[in-house]
Amino acid sequence: MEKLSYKLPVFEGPLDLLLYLIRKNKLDICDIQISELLDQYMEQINAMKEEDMDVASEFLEMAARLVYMKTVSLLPKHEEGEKLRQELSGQLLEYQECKRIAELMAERLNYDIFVREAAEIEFDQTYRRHHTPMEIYNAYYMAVGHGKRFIPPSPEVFSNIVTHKIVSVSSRIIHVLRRLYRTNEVRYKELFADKTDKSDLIATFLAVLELVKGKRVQINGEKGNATVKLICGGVKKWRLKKYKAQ
Amino acid sequence: MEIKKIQGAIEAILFSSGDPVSIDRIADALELDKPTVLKIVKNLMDEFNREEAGIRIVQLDEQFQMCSNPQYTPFVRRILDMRRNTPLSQASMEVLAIVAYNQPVTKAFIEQIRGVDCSGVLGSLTAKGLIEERGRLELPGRPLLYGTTPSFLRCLNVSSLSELPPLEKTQQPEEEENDLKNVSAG
Amino acid sequence: MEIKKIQGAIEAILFSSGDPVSIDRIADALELDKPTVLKIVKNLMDEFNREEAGIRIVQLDEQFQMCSNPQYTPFVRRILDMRRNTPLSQASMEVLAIVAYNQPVTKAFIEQIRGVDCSGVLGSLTAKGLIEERGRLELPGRPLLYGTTPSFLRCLNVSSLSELPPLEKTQQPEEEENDLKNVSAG
Repeated sequence: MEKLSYKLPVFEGPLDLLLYLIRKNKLDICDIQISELLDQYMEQINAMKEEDMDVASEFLEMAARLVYMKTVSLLPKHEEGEKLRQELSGQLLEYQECKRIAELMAERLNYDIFVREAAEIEFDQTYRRHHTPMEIYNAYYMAVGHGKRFIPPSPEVFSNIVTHKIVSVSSRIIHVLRRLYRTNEVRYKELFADKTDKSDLIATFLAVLELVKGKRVQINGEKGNATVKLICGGVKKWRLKKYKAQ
Repeated sequence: MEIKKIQGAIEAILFSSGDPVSIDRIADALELDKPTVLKIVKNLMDEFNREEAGIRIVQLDEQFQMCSNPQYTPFVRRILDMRRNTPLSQASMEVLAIVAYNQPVTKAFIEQIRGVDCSGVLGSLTAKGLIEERGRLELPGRPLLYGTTPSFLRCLNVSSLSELPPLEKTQQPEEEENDLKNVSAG
Repeated sequence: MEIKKIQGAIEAILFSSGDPVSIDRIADALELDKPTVLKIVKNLMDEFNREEAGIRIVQLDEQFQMCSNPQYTPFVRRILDMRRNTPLSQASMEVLAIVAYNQPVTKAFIEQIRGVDCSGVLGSLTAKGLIEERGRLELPGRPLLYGTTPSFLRCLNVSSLSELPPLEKTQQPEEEENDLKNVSAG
């Protein structure tokens, strides 16, 4: 998606801003006075301070570069400073030309000519050419590259944000009852032993509460020693009749 | 507006619309009365509908439509047919490869690898019968999953996916990823 | 086949295809040689492209396409009930200009010239059919390359890239600039 943050008042980026300042102050693009430009640039940056950080970062990067250029230009040896200045001039000239062409093209671009959709002739569009498995293999490496850099993050990264498994309380009621039909009584803790997922645990807990409320089970003891006991004991018939299907 | 311009405008309208256009709508758009428009359209039809013409204007009740002359359909068919049989583009190949090695996959997964939108490519690969939809992922938005088809195997002249060259270890989606993919796809 | 019929067939082909069609394909479909077809297409263009015509035939490199005459766009838009296409943003135009003059080109190269990120712009220009992927550069990371499409030429009303406004002398790609292209693309 196009970053809305680019809708800065006038400038497409730091180079755009620099060109603006150069034009405004009638500076020579090929012989930039760095300290003068830097002051003006910082002035603009300060004016834009309330703007989006993301945009600012690109502008700040340029600010840092200008500061560095200024520092270097203060050194007795001028070679590096000169080189950096030429580099910036070159970049600005290049961007200026890009803007000029873009404007020329914008005048000519007619994005409103109509063309037709292809006629709807019923075709079997099935692909009939043949390829070798190696082509697929190579295409995969083309897409992925050789490093792991391009492998997307594992879905696990997103699991906290996007997955929430919903466990129904009724499924856990069945689970609890099944356990009790075998033994009639079970340690409270054991009901939770097979699950670690949070929604499983909560659903199991709610299931036990429901069963207590429905007077199907009874809880004895406390803390770690608590047990859950089936109230209508000998419920083999239940198992056979009602819950067989499950 | 002079007659020639009105004719041109009607030509452009019928050409661009594709569907039949009623005389009323044309009259509205050109801000002219219906009888005038009707007369000009009729003239236009006379001009167009010569026997050898490639484009014809047909009348359907009160509507008009531009269509190609049926006598040239065999040629048109050949052209459109050739287009269909063009080799896969590189973008298509890459998307196909990603689907083949990671199926079932979502569009988002493919786009993450390639770094660019791939809706168009997925559509054309589906139309070509090389990939197909494979249900949806149980995640917000319920994204579609894609996998390869038997046609894909035929195209590669292999009998199963296991005959694809194995990926190097580092390229294989990790175990946990696979597990998760299955879990979340369930 | 007589000339009139060949003309009609080409008309029908261009009309029905919608997309640009290359002279090779037309020649293939009609089983004629390329120079003959080219001559007939050029004649057809002369016939069609009168000032007031509603339908035009445009040449885009080696391809030909039928499109509506832009002077009637307001009427067509009324009929199709379409809003004006929003003009491309300055950012889009700049990216388009860089792609047009330097193609095939990587995202990194474009960003180097403009000094700002342009993923979004590249995506929207691709979606609008003005630029397209052109394979990858054989450098680490295998960056995608972009180039302009025939639609781009049509929208600029030129038939080849050579008709684009010339760059200013000082800006003609120099040796070092080319080097830079490769370096920054990495």
